[in-house]
Amino acid sequence: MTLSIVLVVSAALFCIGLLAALSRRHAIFILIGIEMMLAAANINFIAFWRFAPQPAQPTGVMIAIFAIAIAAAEAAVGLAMVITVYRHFRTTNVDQLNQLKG
Amino acid sequence: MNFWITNNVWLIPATPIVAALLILGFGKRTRLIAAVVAVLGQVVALTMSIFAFLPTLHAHGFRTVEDFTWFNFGDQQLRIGFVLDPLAAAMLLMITFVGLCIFVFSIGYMGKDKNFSRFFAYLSFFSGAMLGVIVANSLLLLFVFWELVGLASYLLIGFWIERPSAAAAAKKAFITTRIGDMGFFLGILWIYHKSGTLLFYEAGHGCLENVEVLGASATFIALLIFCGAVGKSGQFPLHVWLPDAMEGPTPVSALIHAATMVAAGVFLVARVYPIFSVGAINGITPSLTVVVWIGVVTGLMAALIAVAQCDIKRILAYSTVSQLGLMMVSLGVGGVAAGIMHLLAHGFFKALLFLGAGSVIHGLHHEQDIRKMGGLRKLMPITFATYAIGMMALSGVPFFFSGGWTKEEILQTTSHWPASRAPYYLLMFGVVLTALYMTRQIIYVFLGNRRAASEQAHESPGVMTLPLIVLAACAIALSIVLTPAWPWLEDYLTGHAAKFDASLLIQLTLLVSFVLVGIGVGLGVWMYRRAGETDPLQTKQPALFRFLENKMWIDEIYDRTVIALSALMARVSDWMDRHVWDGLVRGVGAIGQIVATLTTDADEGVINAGVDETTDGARGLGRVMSRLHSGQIQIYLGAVALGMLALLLFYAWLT
Amino acid sequence: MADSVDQIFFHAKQSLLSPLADRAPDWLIQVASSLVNIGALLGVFLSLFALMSVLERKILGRMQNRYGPNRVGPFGLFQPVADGIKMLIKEDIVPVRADKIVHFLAPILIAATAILSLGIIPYGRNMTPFVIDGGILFFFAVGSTTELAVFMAGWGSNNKFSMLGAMRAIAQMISYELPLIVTILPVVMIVSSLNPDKIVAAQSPYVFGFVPHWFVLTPWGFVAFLLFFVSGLVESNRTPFDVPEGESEIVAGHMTEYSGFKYATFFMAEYIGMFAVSGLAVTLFLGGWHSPSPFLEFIPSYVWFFAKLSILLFVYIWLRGTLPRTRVDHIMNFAWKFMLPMAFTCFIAAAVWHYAGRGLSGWLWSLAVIAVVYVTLSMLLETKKKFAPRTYRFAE
Amino acid sequence: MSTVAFATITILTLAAALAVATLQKLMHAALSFAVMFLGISALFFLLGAEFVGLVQIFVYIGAVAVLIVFTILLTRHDTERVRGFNWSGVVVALAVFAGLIWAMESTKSLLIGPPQIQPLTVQRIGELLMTSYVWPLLCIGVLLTAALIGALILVLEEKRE
Repeated sequence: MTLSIVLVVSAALFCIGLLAALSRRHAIFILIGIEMMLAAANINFIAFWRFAPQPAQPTGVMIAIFAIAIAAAEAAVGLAMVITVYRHFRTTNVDQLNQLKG
Repeated sequence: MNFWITNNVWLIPATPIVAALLILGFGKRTRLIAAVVAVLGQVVALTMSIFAFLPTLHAHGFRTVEDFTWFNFGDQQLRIGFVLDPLAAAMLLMITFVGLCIFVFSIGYMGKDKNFSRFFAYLSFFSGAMLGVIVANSLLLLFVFWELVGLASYLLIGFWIERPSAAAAAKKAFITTRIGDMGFFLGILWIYHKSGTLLFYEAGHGCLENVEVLGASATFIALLIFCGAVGKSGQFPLHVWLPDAMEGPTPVSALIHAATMVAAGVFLVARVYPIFSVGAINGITPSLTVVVWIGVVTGLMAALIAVAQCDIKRILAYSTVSQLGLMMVSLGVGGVAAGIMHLLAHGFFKALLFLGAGSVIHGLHHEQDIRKMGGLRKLMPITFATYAIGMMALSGVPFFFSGGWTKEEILQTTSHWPASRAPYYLLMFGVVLTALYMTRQIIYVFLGNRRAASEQAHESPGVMTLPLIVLAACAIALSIVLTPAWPWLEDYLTGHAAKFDASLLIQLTLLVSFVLVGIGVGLGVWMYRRAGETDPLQTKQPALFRFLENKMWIDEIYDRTVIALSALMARVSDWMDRHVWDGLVRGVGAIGQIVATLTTDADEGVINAGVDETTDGARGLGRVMSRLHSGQIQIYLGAVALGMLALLLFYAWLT
Repeated sequence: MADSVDQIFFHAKQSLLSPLADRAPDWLIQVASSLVNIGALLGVFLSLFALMSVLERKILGRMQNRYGPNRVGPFGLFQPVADGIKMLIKEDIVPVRADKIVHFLAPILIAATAILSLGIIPYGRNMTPFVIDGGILFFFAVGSTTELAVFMAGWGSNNKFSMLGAMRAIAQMISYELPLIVTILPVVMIVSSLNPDKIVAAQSPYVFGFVPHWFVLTPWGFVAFLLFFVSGLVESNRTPFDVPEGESEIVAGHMTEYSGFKYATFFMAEYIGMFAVSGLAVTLFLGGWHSPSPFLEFIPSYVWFFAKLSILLFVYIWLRGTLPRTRVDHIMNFAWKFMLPMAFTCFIAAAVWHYAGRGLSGWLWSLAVIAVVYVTLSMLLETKKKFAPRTYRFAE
Repeated sequence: MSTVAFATITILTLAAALAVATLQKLMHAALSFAVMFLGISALFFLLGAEFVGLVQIFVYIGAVAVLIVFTILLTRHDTERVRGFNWSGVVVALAVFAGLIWAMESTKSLLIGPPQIQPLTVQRIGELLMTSYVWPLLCIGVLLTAALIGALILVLEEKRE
């Protein structure tokens, strides 16, 4: 197990997240894709902390904790917006949500 | 003799703010509680101000400061604090006292308003913020309260939000003063850069105690700070908001736009006077010269405009602008004490005049045009008597009225200004004009025949006349401590012991000002003795009257220049946004789109070979065309990803 | 002698693993040790579940003036065996329109999480199955997965009653998870560790030589224990908070479409969840496996733990026999308006207790804090019997 | 041992992630999302960041996943119809992946093994949160409060006039 293999895993996860965000038509899945990308970034933070020359400050761990909190806030607000949009337009398909007017 | 309050002056601004919060907390339905809490808060603040004032009487040069660290950032400390010195103590007393009178008056004036408690909450909030400006011992803290005062003023001018004109006036006041505050803020930053502290006094380390470190930049700093004062005190060229601010309820005009807030600019200049006088030769510095000339221009211009106004409150508003100009001149020529004395006296009699006007308006069922009034002397005797006292104080009738002494003092100081004699003569002209327009107003409103609006007039209730009487008594009583024979207030402010010298009562300059007022009043009586529905000046000099009535077209000039320019800028940036930036965005989107459709086509070509190709081609083309205008989030996201790739490629090419 | 009885299970495990000790690599020993632990856990708690199911029926019967099961075996003690056989040979019905995968996975997930959360509780001296530094956090992390499992059961069944039951269950679980977690915060803060062993160790000393230093004996600890117990009651969907599966309202909630062994699994998961929450309550507030006074220490530690646990379980049964079901909106209001503020009060009271020196004055001060908040809250929440038309905010 | 564990976890995680991105049934995709986060947490455990792993399970599976399935439930009328899949996304994602891999390949310093490390205790994390990271912690608190209120206001039903 080397640093580069962990990074490759996180890169793969990041790209799958990007794929989900780009390809799915459902608004929720764009959010999920973004969450996946954030998680991939977290893996990087943890990996760089773990593989850093010792002794090191656990900054990576701290940032990961904060990132999780921020992601949670983002998910809450994002999903609330999805529900509001659905109530208004009766759809969550992002193809049909292309107007600022409503 | 030190009271406990001298070390806790922050309580004085805190009390009305707490009262405001309480009123808001009680909600809408409790009118009585709102009034009682507001007045009580003011009474407590007044009591504390008195106890803060007493110790300053006995020790000359008295000053207590309470500083503390607000927060640290890095190795920098941001310290703020509160100060109590004669200047602050006198202002505190004036503001709380006048404020109390106006609060009581408002109970009657606003009695039928449906947002009664909100009004008192705002008024209390304003009072607290204003007191905060007075006792702040740090430019930053002063600025914070300064902006809070601006906010309160905005809320109160626009109190009757259902009137479009009130909303517009509130916006105008807010934005115009903000222009000045921008300069003020820059000045604060500059002074912090130069001196490393924003405290005024801190045992020899405050920024006012080491003004020498500012060096040559002191002039610019002073001018930037003066920008703030110009905005707040309605000096030329930012005076345009003040007359419009009369859209607010009359007690507001009395409290904010006559007695206290507009005086904050003058107070500010007096507070940071050491910065203005850095490197003075004979008491002249470039910044002070600017102050003088701005004051002269403002004073004269506003007095001229006031002659041709017909709205009772607007006349008073321009008169306020003119008097503020006078105070600025006084500060500029070195008469700080004279300026502050006039400020204090002006606070009393201008509040009195505004409240009198409010009483008239209330009695006439919200009629404000003086040409429709007349003959109110019999119908509203108390209002008339008190208004006449206020008018004489403002005109500067000597001996018995506070305004007379202070004005005479200012004229005298100005006459000694070594730089030029011109301000002196111009101010003399201004005094004549003041007497003239006040005489005009009195004749129109109270004397002569009753006109249209006066038929239904009635005297105001006791809760409104009582403050008038109290303020009128003060306007007279204050003259005792202002006479040159026993210049107690001046000595109090400058820190000397007061001496009595009766010979100073009779002076040449006194005679001069007496003559000037006489000319003004006489001219007024002569011009307006037979005034009817139309103004005599209008019939004789229509062009001049129109010029003055339209406020010298300054608003229009601003409309054509400053506002037109910003509208043009807005239009240009709108055009840029529509055609340049949007085009760029669409271009980027189109690139992503092209890539996307290419891959789509390839994929479908492989999987569904042949059959659907032609239809897919047509549909793909249509899709390209339609998606170009989509505004879809995924395409933007894809563009971001492609941008990241492009960056990677760029780095690859670099290495 | 007493010591060897106390450590009998520890030594048993050691001797069981001794053939591996020298020859096998480290990871194999770890895996084997874990397997032993898991086996022991499953054995103990599954038999406890069996015992509990029959005891519950018998105790309820006694409370309601009837006999309860008494046919199978001596005193009806073999009743669970009969029940188990019945469940196993019943037909497993899966609705046609159900989402088959989700429907199948839900009982497995719910049982797995329930059993996992047992793993961090110290059952006796040196008897913690899995020592994790953040053990308490592990407990709640695993516990929060239950919500997802319940949702899967509700969604997978494709049945309106199931979905409604799942929604009710999740709504009340999320609402009570907050007080549940906030009430453990004071303990965690005072001990300054999330490790269950350290929490138990912090409760070991005796004041004046005979009063145990359990957190339940401080004002904040007592209130937190009550709140924790009530929240645990809700989390395990027991009466009086069994709205999600109240048979007179929505058949059996999210378990409506399950039958046979899957239903039994749900049933088991519920009981094991109850054991886990009670076990954690014992660990956090009741001194874990410590004896209540020094001269009773000759009784082995695990006996003490299970004695305390069974008292709590008896209270569960007792409450079920006593209280009627609560209305849904009342449960929610209670959680957000009373439980949560009180839980935060415990937190503050614990801080007060700590900074007042953890002595008598701290005891009184924290009592004062709690009393003030309690009185204020009860004044604010007094409804004066206002009956308004009910509004249902769940499931449009 | 750790290599085997790492490989297993990685395969599980990536498979679940792919399932999230491709499964047609939304509920299944959302549940794979939970599995994926379980895998990521396991990876954190393996890397020695146990606390972060537990927090991840707690937040993502206990809260975010539940939120997501609820949202799917509330917007259910729509979910069955949404079938579209945009293949251009695959290309973009693959291109980005290739770019990232190339970037890692060209960085030689990444081929290092994990050094011996002191276990990071929860207590140490707590101490750091309360000392060096207290400002970010407070900011996060404010942010979460704001998000809570904002989300509530967003989904609050508009009053029917």
